[in-house]
Amino acid sequence: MSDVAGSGRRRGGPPVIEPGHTYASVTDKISSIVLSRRTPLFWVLGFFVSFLLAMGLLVAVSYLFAKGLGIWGINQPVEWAFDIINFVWWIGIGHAGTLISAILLLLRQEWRTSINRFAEAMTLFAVACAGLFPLIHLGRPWLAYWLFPYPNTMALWPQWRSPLVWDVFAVGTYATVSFLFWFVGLIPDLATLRDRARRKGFQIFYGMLAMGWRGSALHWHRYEMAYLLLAGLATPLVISVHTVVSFDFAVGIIPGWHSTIFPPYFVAGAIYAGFAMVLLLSIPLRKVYGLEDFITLRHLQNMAKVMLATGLVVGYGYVMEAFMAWYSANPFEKYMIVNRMKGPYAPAYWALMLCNIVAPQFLWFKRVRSSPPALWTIALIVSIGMWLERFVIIVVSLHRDFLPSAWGMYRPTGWDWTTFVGTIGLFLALMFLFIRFLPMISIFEMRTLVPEARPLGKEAVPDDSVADEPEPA
Amino acid sequence: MQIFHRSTNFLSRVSIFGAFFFIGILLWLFYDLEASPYTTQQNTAREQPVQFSHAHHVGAIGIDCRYCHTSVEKAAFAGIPPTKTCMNCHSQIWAQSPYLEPVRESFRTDKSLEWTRVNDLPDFVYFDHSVHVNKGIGCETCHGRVDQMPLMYQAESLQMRWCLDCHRNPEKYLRPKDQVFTMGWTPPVEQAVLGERLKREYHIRSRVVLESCSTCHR
Amino acid sequence: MRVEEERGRAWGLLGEFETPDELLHAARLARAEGYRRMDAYTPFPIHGLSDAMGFRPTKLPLVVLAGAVIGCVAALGTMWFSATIHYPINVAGKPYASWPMFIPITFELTVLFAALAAVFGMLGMNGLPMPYHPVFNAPRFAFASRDRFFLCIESRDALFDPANTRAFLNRLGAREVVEVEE
Amino acid sequence: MKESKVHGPKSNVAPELPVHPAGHAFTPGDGLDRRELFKFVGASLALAGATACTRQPTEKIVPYVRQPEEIVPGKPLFYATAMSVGGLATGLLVESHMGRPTKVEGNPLHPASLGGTDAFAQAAVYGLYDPDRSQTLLQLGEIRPWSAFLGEMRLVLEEERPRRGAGLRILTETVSSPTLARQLALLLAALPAARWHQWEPASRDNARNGARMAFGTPVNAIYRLTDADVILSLDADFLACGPAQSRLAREFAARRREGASGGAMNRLYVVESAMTPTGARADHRKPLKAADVEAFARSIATQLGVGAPTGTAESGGRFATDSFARAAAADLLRHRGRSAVIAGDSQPPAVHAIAHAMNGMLANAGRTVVYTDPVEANPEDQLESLRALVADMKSGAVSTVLVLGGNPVYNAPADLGFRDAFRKVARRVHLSLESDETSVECQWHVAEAHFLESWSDARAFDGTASIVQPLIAPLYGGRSAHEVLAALSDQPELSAYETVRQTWSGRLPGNFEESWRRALHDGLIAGSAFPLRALTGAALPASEPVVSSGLEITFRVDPTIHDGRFANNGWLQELPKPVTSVTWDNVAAISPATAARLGVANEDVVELSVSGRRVRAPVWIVSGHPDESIGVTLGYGRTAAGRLGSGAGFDSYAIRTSDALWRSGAVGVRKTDDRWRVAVTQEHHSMEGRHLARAVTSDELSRNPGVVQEMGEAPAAGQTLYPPHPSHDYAWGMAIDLGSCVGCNACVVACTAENNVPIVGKDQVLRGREMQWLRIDHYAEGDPSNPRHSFQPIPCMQCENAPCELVCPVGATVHSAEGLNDMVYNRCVGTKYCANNCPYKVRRFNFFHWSKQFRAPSMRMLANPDVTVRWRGVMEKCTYCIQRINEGKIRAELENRRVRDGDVVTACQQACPAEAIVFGDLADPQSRVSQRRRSPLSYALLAELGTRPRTTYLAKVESPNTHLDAEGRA
Repeated sequence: MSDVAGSGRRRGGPPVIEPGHTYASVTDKISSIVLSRRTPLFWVLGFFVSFLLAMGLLVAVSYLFAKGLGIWGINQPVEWAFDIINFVWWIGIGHAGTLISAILLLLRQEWRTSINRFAEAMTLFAVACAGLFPLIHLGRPWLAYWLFPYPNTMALWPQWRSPLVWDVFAVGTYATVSFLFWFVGLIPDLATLRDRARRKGFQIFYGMLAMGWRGSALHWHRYEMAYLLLAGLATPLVISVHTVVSFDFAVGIIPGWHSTIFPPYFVAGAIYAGFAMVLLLSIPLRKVYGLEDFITLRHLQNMAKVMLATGLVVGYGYVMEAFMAWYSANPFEKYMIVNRMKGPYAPAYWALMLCNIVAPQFLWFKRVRSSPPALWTIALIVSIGMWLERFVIIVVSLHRDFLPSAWGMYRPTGWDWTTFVGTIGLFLALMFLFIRFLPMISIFEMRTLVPEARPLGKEAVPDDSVADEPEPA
Repeated sequence: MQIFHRSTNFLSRVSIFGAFFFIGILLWLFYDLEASPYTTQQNTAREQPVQFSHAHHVGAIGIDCRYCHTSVEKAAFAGIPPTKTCMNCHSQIWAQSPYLEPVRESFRTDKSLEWTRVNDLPDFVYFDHSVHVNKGIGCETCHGRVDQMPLMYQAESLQMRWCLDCHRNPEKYLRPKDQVFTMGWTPPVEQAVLGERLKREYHIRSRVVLESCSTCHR
Repeated sequence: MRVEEERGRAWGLLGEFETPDELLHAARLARAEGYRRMDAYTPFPIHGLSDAMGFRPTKLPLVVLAGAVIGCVAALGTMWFSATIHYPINVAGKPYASWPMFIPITFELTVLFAALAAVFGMLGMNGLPMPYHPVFNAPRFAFASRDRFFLCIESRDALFDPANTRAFLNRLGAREVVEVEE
Repeated sequence: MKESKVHGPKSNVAPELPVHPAGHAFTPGDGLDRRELFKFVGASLALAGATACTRQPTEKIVPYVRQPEEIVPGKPLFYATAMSVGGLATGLLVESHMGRPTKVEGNPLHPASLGGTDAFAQAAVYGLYDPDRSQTLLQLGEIRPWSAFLGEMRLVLEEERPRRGAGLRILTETVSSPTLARQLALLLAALPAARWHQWEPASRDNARNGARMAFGTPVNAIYRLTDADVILSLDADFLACGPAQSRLAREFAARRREGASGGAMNRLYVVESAMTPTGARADHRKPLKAADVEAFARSIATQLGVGAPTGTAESGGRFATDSFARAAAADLLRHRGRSAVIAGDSQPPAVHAIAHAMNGMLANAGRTVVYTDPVEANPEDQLESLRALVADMKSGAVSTVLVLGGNPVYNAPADLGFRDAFRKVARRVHLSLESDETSVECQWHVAEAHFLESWSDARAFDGTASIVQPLIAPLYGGRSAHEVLAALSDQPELSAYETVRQTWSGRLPGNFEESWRRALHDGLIAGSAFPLRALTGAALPASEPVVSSGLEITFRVDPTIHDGRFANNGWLQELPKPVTSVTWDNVAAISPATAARLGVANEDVVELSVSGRRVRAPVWIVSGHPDESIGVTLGYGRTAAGRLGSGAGFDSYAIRTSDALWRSGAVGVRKTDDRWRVAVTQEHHSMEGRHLARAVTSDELSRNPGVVQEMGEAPAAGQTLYPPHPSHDYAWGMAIDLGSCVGCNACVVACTAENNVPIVGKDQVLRGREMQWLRIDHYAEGDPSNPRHSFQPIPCMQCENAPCELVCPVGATVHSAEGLNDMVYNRCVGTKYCANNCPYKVRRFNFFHWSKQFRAPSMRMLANPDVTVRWRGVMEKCTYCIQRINEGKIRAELENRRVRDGDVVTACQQACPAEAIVFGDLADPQSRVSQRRRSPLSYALLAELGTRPRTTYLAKVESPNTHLDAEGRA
């Protein structure tokens, strides 16, 4: 049996929920954001802006399909650039959600409760943005379905040894499982909204989504098992996804790609970026919707600690890359690292070091960890840093590889930027819709954090005869 | 309070299963469409400037394929006969037939007849008649019973998996070289046995070679 | 609403409690009393309630295992068949059956099928979706998704008797006992 | 020079809009087609679209009415003909598909070709189908029928007869065609007062005058490098430029290979005023200002003891102590009779005379250097000839001028004022392929027939005559010079065919019809080469050694568009120039030191001024270029060349004056703040200490035969976890000898022509999207003022363990049973992963729908029907000419035999004049490629990666003079 009904253990530091809350107050406060409270101006403006950006994406992609990849800055030798950078960046961001929900669940970290819901939503939208790129980066996107095995008149199959095919399955699975995980978590809260909603339309809307959930003990019984199993499945999945993404490079032979350290350090980087994004979103949200007593300093501090830890792992990764380049005594590897440090793209490399290694060091100080503005700034820097990391890995490795005669430079075009910014717009737009129409904090799990949810001492249960499992009507 | 009616329980489940089912059907339809004669344009006679009947010329009169398709043994392209070839006979026979007016006109005006391609492969596929014919693949194997076609039509799907079927096990289709141009030929002995023998005799390349992409694509 | 016309025989009696502990207590006693066809409705899963209601451990894990196995076999099978039997092609000089490179997809599909099995298995076993259910007819049942805890003894139960059962529930300390129409 | 446009992130906002006119034609930037948009969006959103796509559109078959019996549909035919550049011919065999020429090959029987070709010949078909060719006969812009022109000519005759042609002038380029010469002679006989002038901006006046100086008669020198152990080039780029380049390259390379395999290696000394392929191949090279070459030559002559220099006592003084000169002189003396001194056409007559004197002194004359009468029909001094014409035109004595080919208005010396004088002529007629700068100055423009469209004849460097036979009827009813001249004769309607036959009717041995057919078949007239002339005792000319002080500017013909005549040839415009890899532009080449002194960097625009004439040119720093010297090439900055040629580069003719055709010491340079983006295909010329293009000296090799292998670490054959896949029947492979390659680029154009490779325009080259499947890498190592150069042709390596294959998600690039790395365009979805993972970066991606260029009606005829035309969004690369392999295999199958060595020849191999490339079956130990693989010089590029390439290289072997260090300085 899981710990959703939280065992009574408490840690030092601020509480995970401010005192004075009851089931009712928790329920009403969170559901009111969706149901009763009037939409804040912040939401309207925010949504409008991000929607415009998303439209920009639509234009950019349509033009791309009409004209061809030539509208981007890619060339020989840099045949991958913004497309794959953004793909990896978004996928990385998409890791926090499932990680928080699944791994922290298994680790019985009850502070996850108030942030897992929108972290998962964030995951879904990030993965959606990420999934866009492998499709549009194709020269002939309308043939993307050739990457799937299906009976065809050519008697052909995908080429199973290609990391790109692995990607299709890894990202596809990850998206599906994350969605299921998120939706299953939502069901009881949808029921809550159904029961709170006053307007018929909302009742039906939430009613249909809730699928008739009625909080039956027997349902909870199986529900918790399913949730637990999902968590158990999602945990290795999270690890695997970015591992597979890292194979895109590790399987290649390009200096700067062909490296065994990639899987672990990509995963760490993903968690790093993910938590940065969660902070980036949660800090303003708790302020605007006055959720400080649900998303407390305790949460911010813990996330800061996770960032610090993963940040150090990533830093170790960078150092090892340089070390191995020297230790391998391979001229190509050596040149690769020298080129990163001194080559035409050196600024990107040093900016990356600044963002991902120096910036997080401030998190050692409790004062920084407990100051939302400081945390937010650092989170922002780290997000940029993680994008730069992918730029360095992809563009800087490709633009100078084995034959100096084939070396070249890469310059992004306006369309590259439009597409990138467009996905950010899409991501935010979806995020805004989510916080407006769905409970951004898991209500039923918050209820379990309310003090009186903790059962008094366990009296012996009369365990004489176990009845047959009753049939659901 | 009760929001939904009893029936919605049934409806909701049906709709969920229905959705999966529907998608499945749809995919299957797409697949079927791609393999269908609609896509392959199989078994449909084309509009031609002259109602030329292979059934008559090959089946009834018994003209050899090579009389018109002269380069079939020498080149990739089997060759479409020049108007001259038609006139060899038709300046005497049916010399006045209105059906043949387009032919005579072409001969008078030196303007070519414009035939519509019947067996047409995509431009990225390079099929060579000469090597197939010389290795014991009969015309009939791909073009069907031309001697029974009043109007020419495409007998096979000409899709890649169809080509591969033969490239993977040619012994199923090989025939003696002297029977290549025969219509309605039936193997005197077990085709499997004969095929194996001819495969050795004609030095038919191994499956891996015939299956290699560059065998047909350039 | 429609409920009005459909006054038929009762579905069961619904007792309302204020705290999880009261509900747990009530559940245990009801079970001890011999009631079997009953169910509790709570705003969140309550530790120990399953034992109190005497539920068996669920079979869901088996379903998930089945899903996992299917996914694993399907993935490996497809790749192995297509790469070695149906159209073996020399790719980068690697063997036709390059099993190490088949691992990632096999793993992913295993997880995928298992996860689908878990979710749809759970929904299936719970008979969801079920937008209509008699208990929704109870006027205060909406609080089951807020801060109230209900115990419903169904009329199907052998021991069920409108009067006695109602009295029994009251004895258990239910704030209110209502009859749930079918 | 037009306003320069700098690319950068900011100008990239709408990158698909071409910036350079060259961009227009082919980057699909011509507006966004709405239907197209919907098509793609639709198709991409609904995959059903893709399903429907697989339905074949209805196609028509149009058979002959009466089929010529030599034509077998689908089988190409080859016809022999000849192409002339600068008046001298190279014999060719042209492939014709159903009556349309698609590919040019060298004619093995022809002395100037021996089977090899140069880039110009390879690109000839593009010139034929160029959509910008002029297509009509125009009078003052009005389309007129040929009869109208005949009428006009009749008028001319009526006018001129009374005054015996005093008002008639005919201006041609260098003429070697016996027929044209005969026609002109007849005309001049009829109208004795008429004059025939010749002008060609890259004429060989210097060589002819040099010969006059030395022997008193303008003889024609022919070099036989097969017998030359030591070669001294005095600013002569004989390997990659000139009428005999293919032959000389072949002879030179043969000796290099001989030397590399233990035989006697020849040694090449080069002093030159620019960085040329010949210089790059030198064992010892000395960059020298053009002005100093004469002094240098004299000092060597002195050391050889050539006749006591008359007049100036201190001649040769300046280089008397130069170690290079001493070593070279000593070496030449050591190889009397087995050496050759070659002077460059851009050097003044004196240098040629000195070279003749040296060759005479060294007893090379008659051995490695032989002399014949001039091949040109009229070996006059063309500059003087043009001067005379201009003078006559100025004086108003000329009433009619016929310009038969050539483009004098554009390329006459700037100081002659040709244009103005030309305008004074009442009746101006121009015959040319395109309506160019001269055409727009003429009332009459006659569309010329391309040499593949018309009958003619021409002589090769040694006098061998060839019949130029057409492969296709004139596409636009063009006319040849023969027909134009016929119009002035008493048989105005006489066809070119008849005219040519008349020329030879008396002169062919035996039965005319037979020997005529033979001549057509062989592509040359047997025994028509000029007899050798025994000449000795060349006089060393007295001359005042030029004092070279300060900056000089040198002019030379452009390596890819020659004197400008190929300016609108896309293949040649996009062809990277040897050494610099510049495309679509000419540049002002300067040495690093001079650049530092002038404070200029690459792409800075400088204003060059020669005696008051100015032109703005982009600087390009070339290591190995002599200091204090600016090198520019001719042929660019054209205004009426067509969509591709107009506006490309700057017009160096604008500062080329009659007194300084090839060099001027009076040049001024002013740095402007403009920049001009120069599109290069190779940005980095250092090997970074990696052993890519390997070179060893013959001594190193003899000391340690394994030296080449030891440079890299190639994994042993068995060194793999996986059992190797057996290769069935054949194992195709290629071996490229770096010791033979002279970097002439013929192979690159050949590949482009054979494989339907599109051109992309300057803008796209700037973005690094050039499409050539085969590239020639150039590396310069060591002292930037005079580095050691190497060329390395890079086709697809066809790796046995191909990294590209592993990462393709759809299996669009996989291995064939014969070990080829197949690229299946129709399966490619365009992830570009393969290109990223290719360590040799030989893969090319269709970023736009470039093959649209093959949709132009004429261009459609250019495409090779045996090769798929690739479409947008797919990857492509070198296939080892799979179409040729399959053709060869099928031929073998039909004859029930295996493919024999030499049956399959790749396009690059066939074009290569130096025989650097060998292709064949590695499974056959006797094949030439197998033999090359067994050589101790054989190595695989980046073998340490374990890709096991099927393309391997033979390291270059150099034979430096031990008295000099490798860089050729002391």
